[in-house]
Formats: sequence, structure tokens, C-alpha cells
Amino acid sequence: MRIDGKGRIDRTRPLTFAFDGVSYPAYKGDTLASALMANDVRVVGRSFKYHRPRGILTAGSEEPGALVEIMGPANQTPNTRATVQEVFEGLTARSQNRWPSLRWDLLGINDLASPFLSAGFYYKTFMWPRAFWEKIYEPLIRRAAGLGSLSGRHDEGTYEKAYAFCDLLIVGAGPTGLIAALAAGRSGADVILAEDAAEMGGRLLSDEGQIDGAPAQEWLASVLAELALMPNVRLMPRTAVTGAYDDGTYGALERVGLHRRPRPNLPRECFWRITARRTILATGALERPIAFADNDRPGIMMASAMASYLNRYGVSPGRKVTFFANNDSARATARSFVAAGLSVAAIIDSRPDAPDEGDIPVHKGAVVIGTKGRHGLQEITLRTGSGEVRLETDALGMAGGWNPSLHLTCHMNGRPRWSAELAAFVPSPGAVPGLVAAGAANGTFSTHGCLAAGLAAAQEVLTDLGHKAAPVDLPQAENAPYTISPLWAVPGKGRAWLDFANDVTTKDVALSAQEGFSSVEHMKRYTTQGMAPDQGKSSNVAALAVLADATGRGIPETGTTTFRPPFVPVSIAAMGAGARAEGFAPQRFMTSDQASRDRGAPMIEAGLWYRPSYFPKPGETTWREACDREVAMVRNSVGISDVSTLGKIDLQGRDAGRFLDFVYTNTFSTLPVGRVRYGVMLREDGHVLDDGTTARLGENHWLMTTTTAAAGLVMRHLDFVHQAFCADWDVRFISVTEHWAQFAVAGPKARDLLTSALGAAPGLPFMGVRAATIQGVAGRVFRISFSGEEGYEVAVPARYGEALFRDLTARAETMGGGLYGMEALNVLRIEKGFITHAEIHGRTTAFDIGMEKMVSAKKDCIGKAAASRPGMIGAARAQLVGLKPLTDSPLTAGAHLFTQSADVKRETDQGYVTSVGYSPTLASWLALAFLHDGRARHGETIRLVDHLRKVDVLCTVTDPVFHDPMGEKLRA
Amino acid sequence: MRYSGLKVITEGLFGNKGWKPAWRTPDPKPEYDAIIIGGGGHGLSTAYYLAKNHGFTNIAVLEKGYLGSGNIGRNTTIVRANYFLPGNSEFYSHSLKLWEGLEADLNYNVMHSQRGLINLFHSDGQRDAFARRGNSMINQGDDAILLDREGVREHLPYLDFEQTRFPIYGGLLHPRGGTARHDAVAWGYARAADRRGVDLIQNCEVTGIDVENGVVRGVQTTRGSIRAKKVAIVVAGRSSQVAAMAGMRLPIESHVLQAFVTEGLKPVINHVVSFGMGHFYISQSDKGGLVFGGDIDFYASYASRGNLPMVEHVMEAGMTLMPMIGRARVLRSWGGIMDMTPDGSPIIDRTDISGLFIDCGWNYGGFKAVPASGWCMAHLMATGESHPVAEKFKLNRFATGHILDEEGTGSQHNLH
Amino acid sequence: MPDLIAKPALGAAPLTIAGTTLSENGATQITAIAPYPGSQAALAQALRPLGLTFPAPNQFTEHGDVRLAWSGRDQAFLIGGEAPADLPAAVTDQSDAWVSLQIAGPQARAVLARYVPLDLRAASRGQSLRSALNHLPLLLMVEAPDSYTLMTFRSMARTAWAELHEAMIKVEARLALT
Amino acid sequence: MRLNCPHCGPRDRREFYYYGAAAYLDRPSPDAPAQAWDDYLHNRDNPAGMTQDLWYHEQGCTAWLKVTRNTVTHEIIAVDAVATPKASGGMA
Repeated sequence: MRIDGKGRIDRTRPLTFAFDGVSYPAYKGDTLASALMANDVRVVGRSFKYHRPRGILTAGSEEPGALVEIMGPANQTPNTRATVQEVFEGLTARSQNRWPSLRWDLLGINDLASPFLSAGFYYKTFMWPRAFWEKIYEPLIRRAAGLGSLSGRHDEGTYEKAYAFCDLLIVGAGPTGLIAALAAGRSGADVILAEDAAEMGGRLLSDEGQIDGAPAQEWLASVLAELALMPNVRLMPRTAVTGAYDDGTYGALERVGLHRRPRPNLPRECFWRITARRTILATGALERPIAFADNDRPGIMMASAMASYLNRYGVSPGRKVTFFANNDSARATARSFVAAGLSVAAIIDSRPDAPDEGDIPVHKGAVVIGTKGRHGLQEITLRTGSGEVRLETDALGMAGGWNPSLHLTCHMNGRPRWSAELAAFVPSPGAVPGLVAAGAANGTFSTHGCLAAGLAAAQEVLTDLGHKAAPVDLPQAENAPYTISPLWAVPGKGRAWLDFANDVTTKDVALSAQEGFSSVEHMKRYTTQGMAPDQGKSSNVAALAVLADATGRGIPETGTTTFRPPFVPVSIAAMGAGARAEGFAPQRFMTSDQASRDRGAPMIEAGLWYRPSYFPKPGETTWREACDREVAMVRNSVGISDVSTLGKIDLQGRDAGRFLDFVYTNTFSTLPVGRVRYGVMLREDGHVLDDGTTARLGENHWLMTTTTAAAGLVMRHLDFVHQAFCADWDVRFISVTEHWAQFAVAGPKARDLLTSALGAAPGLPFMGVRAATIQGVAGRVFRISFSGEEGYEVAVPARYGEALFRDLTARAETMGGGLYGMEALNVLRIEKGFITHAEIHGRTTAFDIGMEKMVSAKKDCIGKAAASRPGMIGAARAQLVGLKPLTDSPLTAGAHLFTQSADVKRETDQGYVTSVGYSPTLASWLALAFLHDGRARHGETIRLVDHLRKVDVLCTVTDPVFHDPMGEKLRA
Repeated sequence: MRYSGLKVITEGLFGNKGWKPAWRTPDPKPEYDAIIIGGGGHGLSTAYYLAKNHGFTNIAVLEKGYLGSGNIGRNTTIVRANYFLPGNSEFYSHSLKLWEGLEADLNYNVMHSQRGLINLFHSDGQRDAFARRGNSMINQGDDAILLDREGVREHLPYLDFEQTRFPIYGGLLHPRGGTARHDAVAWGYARAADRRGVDLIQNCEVTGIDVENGVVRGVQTTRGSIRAKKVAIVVAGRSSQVAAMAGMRLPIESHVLQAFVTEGLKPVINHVVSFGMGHFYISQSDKGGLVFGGDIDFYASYASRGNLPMVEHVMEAGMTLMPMIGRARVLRSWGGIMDMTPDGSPIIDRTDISGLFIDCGWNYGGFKAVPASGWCMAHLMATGESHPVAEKFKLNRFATGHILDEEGTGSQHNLH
Repeated sequence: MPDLIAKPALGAAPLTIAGTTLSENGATQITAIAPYPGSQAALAQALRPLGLTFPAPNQFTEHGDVRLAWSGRDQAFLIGGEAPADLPAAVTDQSDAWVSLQIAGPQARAVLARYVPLDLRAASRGQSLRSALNHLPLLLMVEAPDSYTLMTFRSMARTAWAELHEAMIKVEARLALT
Repeated sequence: MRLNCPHCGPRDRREFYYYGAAAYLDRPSPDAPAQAWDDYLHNRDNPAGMTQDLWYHEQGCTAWLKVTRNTVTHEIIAVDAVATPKASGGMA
């Protein structure tokens, strides 16, 4: 019910929202929870296991029960805490984990079966008959479990990520954080003040305290006003710091657009990576429930949450309220309710020596032992010194004491300490380097204590940071001592809930101990205690205490489970912001990209690059037609292909040749200027890293080519070899991949084309290189070939790439040639037995590809020693061969090889196929493959089996070079 | 006490008072025929199969913390047999067969769920590599189906087939792949081993390994010295430290692998799905949480926790592959410590010390191996000979160059 | 005069969003200068005619329109001028390897904060930093606290532009809230 | 995690590539016994505690770095360039 005259909501701004199809009024400033409470909606959700009705337990992000789906135009957001979601005009929410309706949930039947659904029951049953698990039992369990649901459609929301840096990160803007921010801000430090809630102030917003003799909210307003004017202080409301990581890095989730109607381009959430030199943890404390029979009914909630609803939102959960406490902290709340004109039926205080409370009846030394009210609390039963008493009440506030919100201090494996005095865990100092906990987060619960602690923490940090602390007066505020007499669970019959979300009761914890799951981690995992969306924020400590009781150990000996990031759940979309669709990885485009697309070429991904697959001509209906034509074109006239994606590394210096000798298996230092040599590079473990050509451009100037795939890898490798082993050598290298556009010109008419394009014959021997002026542009011409035809590569600076590509294409077309794509390039290289990373896949040695003779005996090189291990050479290894089918059947890469007579099974496996293509040149399918002792088996017939694609073909084993084995065309 | 549905009902009727401890809590005896250091999945299964298959009756498992406190308790629960190199192929195939009979064997529901695993590929080259793998699986006697893009769409309609940076070309479906409830596997083996008389000793840290003249004699522990004829080191995540007690230096570097679980959701992902263009794999637990992970954090670590760059990378991969999970919220992240070997394959072998055996180097594939690892380790300890399906998992294979490198990334521990 | 038409890396028209402008810088000469071991003194001598000194890490030096920007270990980019002959260094033409963008205006730093993991709170003219622009390589030069030159690989120019554009739109949408 | 690059200053972990133990710097001679190569390539002290390992500032100055750090706490004690200033002519 709405309470007149109370709360910070804006009553001049009425709003309408809907829950489960019913429209309700609310005000600006309401959360969904406060608005539902204002409208007397008590059941908000259903629990995980027993589908018990769940109301609102808290007023913050720790809420375990009031989880709903927020409906959007395309997607819904499940498991949203009604206690955090702010109401905006048109907000539509839906309850979850119920069928057919929230009020009448069929799976509520689970509650009746609860004796058979005790902790871990599923490990003991559903085993027979075996086939039933996947067909019946598991689907039933899965459907019953889970909470909210995803729409199944792509998340179309906008999200972002960002970096921020500061001297001091203050987590939490309650009294502790605010005064720390004030002190640090006035001292000139660069401060980020992050607050999970929509509004800054923490408990000052909820409790009716005084600071310096005036309402605390006046102090709050003046501090916030001063902070807002400081350019060195960044206020981040609606921002939960979610994780503490190494070296002052924190993750934080900002709710940018969740509290309003969606707007174009406005991020829903922003995931921040904040780097802070120092951090003050001022996250306050969370009040904890008390376990007693049927303590989970809607209407039973945290006493401090009741204060929040009354004082912050102007609503009450009931008309006749009671409190159940083991300490004094609910007393002020009770007085607030009385002052607001509500009836407070009683305070039930478990302490026999509890103080009186004016006109409010106090049952001292009493406990609640039972409750009634199926869809909302109606009555409670007390056990007092004089027997059992029944009390009519529709709202019960539990005040079981406070747990410091120390979660972030555990994120780097810090273990909190047990404080017997506070009956709570407190942070271990230094648990996160650079972070100090202060105020309630550190076990100081009075407002005055928090202000003093916040100020002291700020002053300490400022000194550390080298700032002179500016004066800040410590205001006077409530400073009552915190006296608590621990009460975790009320003994008695019935089920007493610990974990309200996952339906873990004290009996489950006891049963877990009874069955030997008595370590705290075993108990957690066996009962699922603390594994629900609230991660046990309000229940872990009590569960631990119940376990300690059951095992006869103390709480400190029992230990605690570990809090892990994130502090509040973070959407995958926020942490993965920017990666939707093409944002996952950069796109790299060649200078010829547009020209290729203009000709209708499908562009396919080659690592980050896009390369043309083939260039369709009118009338061609399949890629194969285009591919066959392009292959024939290269073999018969001339083809043009953009090869700019290959890595190019420019090396200079007197020791560059020596360096190349060290990284390649073969010798480069003897290469004459103006010549190019093919080289193989090994990893230090003896396997092939990459291959390519390197040209000697000058006495001390070289140009290395890598494969497209390994360009970055090779650069890193060269950097390592250089810096680790020969940093004093006179060699420097830099990638020039991006600077040059480079085009292959291949085919019998390549020389004619070059002559026309250059205005003179290329004048190069096979494997020669020279500088050339190409239509007025300084470039280079190489005579190298990846096709087996006479081939050239022409390089110009990238700005001229597109123009040269179009020029070469036009010239080729006048000669009956034209463009060829990746498909044809692949067939051409297979015909010629040239390898790619399909063959040098990381498990291949130089021996396997028949290049062991390229490992120079005269010098050391990277990988040479390891390549000589017995397992790296010899007939037991699979070696590169060619395969040609006996019939004209297609071959498939990934097929395995068997001898004709053998059974097809792993034990008889002889090898596998790496590359296949249809060769129009040889009018046959061809394959490259690795075959055991393959070089000795040329001429043998082998069976190729691909179960997946239903291919079973006999092939002849051949040399891998099918076309022009003598290389006459290359050298023509 | 035998578990069954009937037992659950009868106990439920009588207030669940009759459930007995799942295992005893014995004090260590002065001497055992065999001691297994490490009460994780592999250690417990080793003990179980030593007792069951080889008749050992005097065995102890020594666990520093609580049973199942290592990687068996923090993984993404995937069970599969989709390796392609001989050596791995037969081993994981054997393991999958053991999984398929595990509930009946252990009398414990480990919730092994063969919901199918799909590895997606995004280029012709990846398709060929997966075809090689799938054919290996079938040659081994396991199952594999090559799906084209439309085939994938039938199974996983929620993937982004239209806008994604790396289009989905198809997938390799392994119908028998799936998941299991990780903790239950540890508890099931523990309970079954205990029922066969194995002493499970928790909170007992091994501090030394006693070796005399090249023969193992026992161990020193925080609960006193214990003699043993045979000792097995089965402590993935701490292998280097324990092996060092016997003077050994292993081909292992320890790395942290983070994993993530979301809040509970109604069923939306019915398979195990992995992305071929970024390390990302996901399934949905029976409780409804999306359980997913990616690559290791790449730096040597024993911290059981990671850092944001890898967290973000995993989320980014998820968002590009299946943007429908965007609104699911990550509830918890954690890190396990992985024994990373230079070729990504494990070690099950004798050591140079007589009677001392080692099972380690599971990289981040240890969970699915739990049954076969124990089976083969028990075989090795009992007979002194490698089990045929684990005979390539030798310690000296790096020295000899008989590398088992499924990834093809070479002798760099963190790349496997 | 070349017969081939030169094209810019991107050819994009400037964008102004939230008072902040993203533009593509025109092509200019970029030469990588990587001194050989022990050549410090000789290099300083050789650079004297340009009026430049070899920059310390994370800095650029400039004289008139010519700039020498530190671009990595043992390496700097000479931008906007001709390298003297016979430098005791490896000299490599990088003119076409990069796309150079400019972002300037009150939201420039907020936009960069979406992608660049650098602490730019104390950004001042003369800084030349290697880092990343989201997933792209980056050489960032601070022209003024609200003006930055961003160089990344030429082939990735479209991604760089698209991502910066997207961040500008989001920053603008946030501004509209206040 | 942040590494204080000797050239670039403190930088986020995401700018760096990790290789492995600093033992990779101690490359055996070409004729060293097989055991030495096996140790070099494969076997590791792998300490739970202080270690030295190699990182590459890939999205930065491209220096290879030797990092002294604790594998249990992730505390970083020192970051040094693998190539000494002497070897690189006193520049960076």
C-alpha cells in the first residue's frame, strides 16, 4: 500500500506499468518492487524447486525471490530483480517459472512431494531403466528447472564497453563512500564513485537518521551537490562494480538505458573496465534472514528492506507489521512504521534481555516458529517463555544481523575472517592489493562509525597517492553500538528456508552433513545452497552456521565458500558488447576488393581477409564451371590474382643474411642480389612453421614472404629469435604487407602481359627480382610461381593497387586471360604439388613433405635439433603423396586411406587426404595426402574412404607433383 | 546402502532419517598396498578400478582438501570422444563406453546426458579438418555426422546464420557427446570406491614421497607417514609440485582456465555447441544455467581465477555466434588450474622410480577422461604395463618425438 | 607522373557527431627508421638537417610539418618528409601501409575510451603511443588533449572507421540524456 | 592484469602475448645432448610462486619481455626487456 507523505518518489510524475497483463499505476522513482507493493501485489515469482510463491525479500540487487521477465519489443530479459528495475512509462513485466499462472502453478505440486525431493535425491534415482534418463527424466527435470526464459531470438539491444582510469575508485555511495569521495575530491584526486543503485546515498535514503542535527538527507543533498561540481570526481550511479581483477583492474556494469523506454543508439548497458590506483570498498552490509518454519511466505522480508520501502518509496508491505530480531537494528524501522501511522503488532526479539520499545509490544526471548498464508502472510506463531502465541500480521521484518558486503575482497582468493563479536565474516585486510574496505563493508555498522571510517580510509589512501588531504569535518550521526546475539535457525518442526531462491532448508543442510557432505563446499554443491541468482548473498552465512551446528564444529573451522565474480550477474551482451555480427573481428580488405566484387566474385574469409572465391561469367551456374575455366585459362593463356595478403617482411642490415640462415632450414646468405629462394622455416620443436620465398633486393636488403595465415606468427617468431638470441646483430625488420599491393600474373602469356604492362620485357630469370617502374610508379617485379606456369608477381604501393589490378585485368582479358580466384589457385597448386597450411598443419616435419634435404647440414637453425628426434623421421611417419582415382570419382579432403584388403578401422588406417581438387588440366580429380611410408609406395593402389560423405574410391599413389614434374614451364 | 527410486520414496516417508554417509571417514592406516595421491575424479576412479578390476583391497586415496575439490568440481562438464590422432582416439572412445554404463556400475546418477555435441566450422579448410576427425571417429567405432549449414540450422536454429563475421559452413555432430553432472561423478566414484573398501582420507596433504634405492616406500603427510608398495600421483593442477617431491621435473606448465555459468533459464540450448572461429563452447545444465567457457588465460598461474580480457573474448564469441544469449546474465565465473603439456595430450605412465606412477597432463580435457584414466591407471599400477588404449601416453614421448598434438600448435604449453 | 590512379585508404568524408569530428588524413610520406645497434650518435648527426632528434619512447619530435614519431622498439616513423640518405638505420617506406584518421572535439576522449586501453587523462601534445583500437593495431599521436591522430593498418581502415562511428553515435545518445 | 612495459609504461594485459617460461631464452647449443633439448623444449620447473616468463608486447612496442612474477598471487615484481639496451644500441 502507498503511504502518504513518505518516500522520495516523484508524485508529480505518475506512470503506468504492467505486470502479468494487468496495468498498475506507479510514480517516477519507484522500482518495480515498490510499485507492486504499492498495488498490494504480494506474489511476484515462484521458487526454483518447490515452486513456492515468492514475494519481495529485499530492496536491492541481492534479491533472491522477486525475479521477473522484462518484456521488450523483440526480446525479453529474464531473471530481472524487481527490486532493481526502475519503473518507466509502459514497462511490461511478466512473472516466471510458473505454469499456467503465477497464482496457480501446476508444479506447485513439487511442494507436496518435498519429502522425496530432499537434497541430492536425483543422484539416487532416475537410473532405471537407463533409456528413460534422456527421454523422460531429464527433459522433465529441465522443464521444471530454470527460472526465466530467453526469447530465443537474437538480442537486438545496443550495448557498449569502455575503459576508465582513476586515482581512487570508491565502490558504494553510502555514508562511507560519500565522505571518502568528498575528502578525495576536495584533495584533487581523480575519483570515480560507483553506486549500484539508481540514487546515491545508501542507507541514508532508507533510514530516518540525523547528521549534524538535521535529517541525514540534507547532508546527503549537500554532499552530492558539491561532488557534482568537482571536475575530478566522476559520479557513476546505476553502476555495480562486478569484479576485482589484477593490478587495480575492476569490472563494472552500468545500467545506461534499462530504466527508461528504449531509445535508438542508447546502450542498454555499458561494461566498464576501470583501472584504479587505489580502491575504497564502501559497499555496506546486507541484512540476513532468520530460518524458521515457513519463513518464505510473501510478506516476510528483511526489516531493513521494509525501512527502504517505507522511507524511500513510500510504500508498506502490510497494514499490520511485525519484526523478528536478534539485534537492535530493526527498532528504528519499527518506530518509522508507527510514525507513519501503521500498526506494529509486535517486535519478537530472541534476546531474553532485549530492551523495551515504547508502546510497541516486545516479546523478549521469543522466536517465530510458524506462519500461515498461502499467497501472503496472514499469521505467525511465536514461542515465548510462556508458551505459543498466535499473532495476526501481514508483514514480518526479519532482522538477523548484518553481513558486510565483502564479496569483492574474495575475488582474488582472499578469505574473510570470522568476527565472533559481530557474528559475521569481515574482510581480510590486503585481500585485494590496493583496496581497503571501510564502513559497514568492514563491519562498522553505525552511521557515525561509517562516516569516520570513510574519512579515515580516504585520508590514508590520499597519503599513499601523494595527495595532501583537504580538510573535511567529521559530522555527528547515530553511533549506537551493535549488539547481536546470533540466531541462525529456530529449532522446530517444518521446513525453515535458508536459500529462498533454490529452496534449500535447514533440513537439507543437516541431511547433507548426515550423508557425509560435511565440508562446506560439499554441502553447497550437494544442496545447491548459494548457487541461485543471488549466490547466497543473504543465506550463505546462516547455512554455514547450520552446517557448523550439524557437524559440531565452529563457524571459523567450517570455513566459507568463495565469492567469485561477478558481484551482481552481468549480461553476456554487455561483456560481449561490440561483437555482434561483423564486430567480432576486424575485416581486412585488399586494394582489389571492390574490383573483384564488381565482377561478381563471392568474397570469402581467409583469416581476417576477404579473398575472391571465383569470378563467374555469364552462363556459368556452378562454382566448378568458373573454377575449371579459370584453371584452364592460367594453363593456356594468362591469369591475374591478388596475392597481397601474403605476409611481406622487409629485412635490412649487414647480418640480415645470417639471420635468415638461422630462421630458415636452408641457406640464404649465399643468394645473389636480384634472386629469390624458396625457404622452409621450422618451429624450435622441429615441425614446419611456414614456407615462402625470400628475395635479396640488395647486399643488405631482403624481402621475406610468408603465407597469409602465418604472417603474424612469423613476425612474432622473428622478433623472438632476434631479441632473444641475436639482439646485437646488425639486422632490422618490419612488416611491409600493408604497404604493397602485389598481383600474380601466371600462364604462358604472362611474359607478354608483363611486357605490355611494363612497356618492356620483364627480363627476369626464374626466381629473379628487380625494381621496376610500372606505369610511372616505382615497384618491383618478381619471377615466381605458385601455379606451375611461368609466373610473375608485380608489386606497387597500395594506393596504386586497385588501378594496377584493373589495368592488368584489362590487359589479360584482351589476351584471352583474366582473373582467377582462390578455388582455381587451389587447383593449380594441387596440380603442381605445392603445399599450403592444409599440409603444413603444425604436425608436419620437413621429412614428411620431402624437404628434409633442405635442412642444411652446414649450419644451425631454429628447429634443427628437435627435428632429428627418432619420432620425427622414418617410415613410420606419413609422407606427402599424390592420389589419382582409378575412376573419375570425386575425392574428398579428410578421407582416410586403407590398403585394398584391410578392414576399415583405426588399426589399419594408412593416412589421410589433405587437399583435393578437380584438375581440368589432367581431366581427373587429384588429391594430396599423407600416407605411411608414402614415398616408397608410388604406384600402389590405395583405398580412400570418407564415411561422412559416402566416398569409397580406389586411387593410385603418385608423386605429389602431377603437372610439369620437371618444372620446364616455370623456367621457360 | 543401495540407491533407487524406491529407496528415495521409503526414506522420504520416514523423514529421510535413514540415509547413511556416502562414504566412511577412516583414519589412515600405517601401510597400504597402493596409495593414490589426489581425491579428484581421476584419483577416485583409479582407486575404484584398482579395487573392482584388479582386486586390490588395501588402498587409500589421500586428498589435501575435500573429495572432488580440484578440476572435477570446476569444469564445463563436457563428455565426448571426438579425437582424431591414434593414441587419443582409442582412449577417449574407451572412456565414452565407460560413461555409458557408469550409473549402473556406480549405482549413482551422474546425469550423463548424451544430448549431442556439434563442432561448428567456418571455412572449407575447417570442414576438411573436421571431416578427417569425423572419419577417425567412425574408424574407431564411434559416431559422427557431417552437417551442412542447413543441417546445423535444423539442430541450432538460434545461431546467427546471417550477419556473423565468420559464416557457419556446417558442423560435425557427435550424437553420443554430451555432458554429465561433474560433482556427482566424483561422489559416485568415491562412494563406489568406499563400498569396495577403499579408504578415502580427506584433509590429508602429502608433503613428501619416500624413495629408497629407486623404489618408492610410502609418503609423508600432514597426518603422518604412510607406507605403500605402490604410489600414484594423480593431482592434475599440482602435478609439478608433487612430482618434485620425488625429484621429477615434468613437461607441464600450469594455466588457469576460466568458465562461466548464467542464471537459471528454461531450456533453450539442447546440445553442446562449440564455435570454430574463437574458443567458445556452451551447454545448458539440467538446472538451467548456461555453462560455457573458452580458452585458457594463456599465462602460467595457480590462482584459480582469471582476468577480464579472456572473459570478454568468451562473451564476444558467444555474442557473434548465438546472439540470443545476450540477455542471459553471467552468475559466476571461476578458474581451474590446468596441467598443460607441450602437445596437449596427457601422461599415464610409470616413472623412473619403481612403484611410482603418474597420471597428469590433462590440459583442459580431463573431465571426460575420468573413467578411462582411472581404468588405465589402475591397469598400469596392477600389471606394470600400459593399458592398450593408453600406451601412447608416455612420459618420454617428447624426448623421442612421438608427439600427440591434436591442435598442431607445437611445443608451447599454453597453446593446446 | 604515374599513369596509375592513387586511391586513399578509405576515401571517407568527415563525420561530425556530438561536436566531435572524425576525418581521414590525406596521404603523406611515412618512412620507418630503425637504427642499427650502436648508431645513436651517428643517427643524431644524420637527423640534424631535418631539425629533428630521434624520439624517446612514447614521444614524437617535430620540426615544421615534419614529424619523427616513436613507433615501437628501436623504431620511429618519419612522417611528412624525406629521409636523409645513408642513415645508419634500416629505412623502409611505410607510406601506404597505414590509414591515418583524426578525431577531434569535446567527445574525442570519450569515444576513444570505448576502444583504446590507454590512460589518456594526462594526454598532451607530443605523445606517440602504440596500443590497440579495439582489436586493431594502433599508433596514437596526441595533437592536443581533445585531438588525436590514429594510425592503423590500411586494410583495416573500414573497420576502424565503422567502429569509431558507432562509438560516436552511442556517446551522442548518452549526451542526449543529460 | 597490467604489465609495466619498460618502453611503453603500464599497459593492460590484452596488449600482450604470452609465450612461456623464461627458460626459452637458454637455447642449448646445436650439438647439446638430446636431454638438454628435451629439457629446453618441454620440461618446466612450473613453480607455484615466483617465476620468470616471456611476454611479447604485440599491441605495443613489439619488445619481448622477461617478467618476474608470482603465479599464485599474480603479483608482478619486474618487467625487463629480453634484448638488453647494450645490444640494441641504447635505444628503445
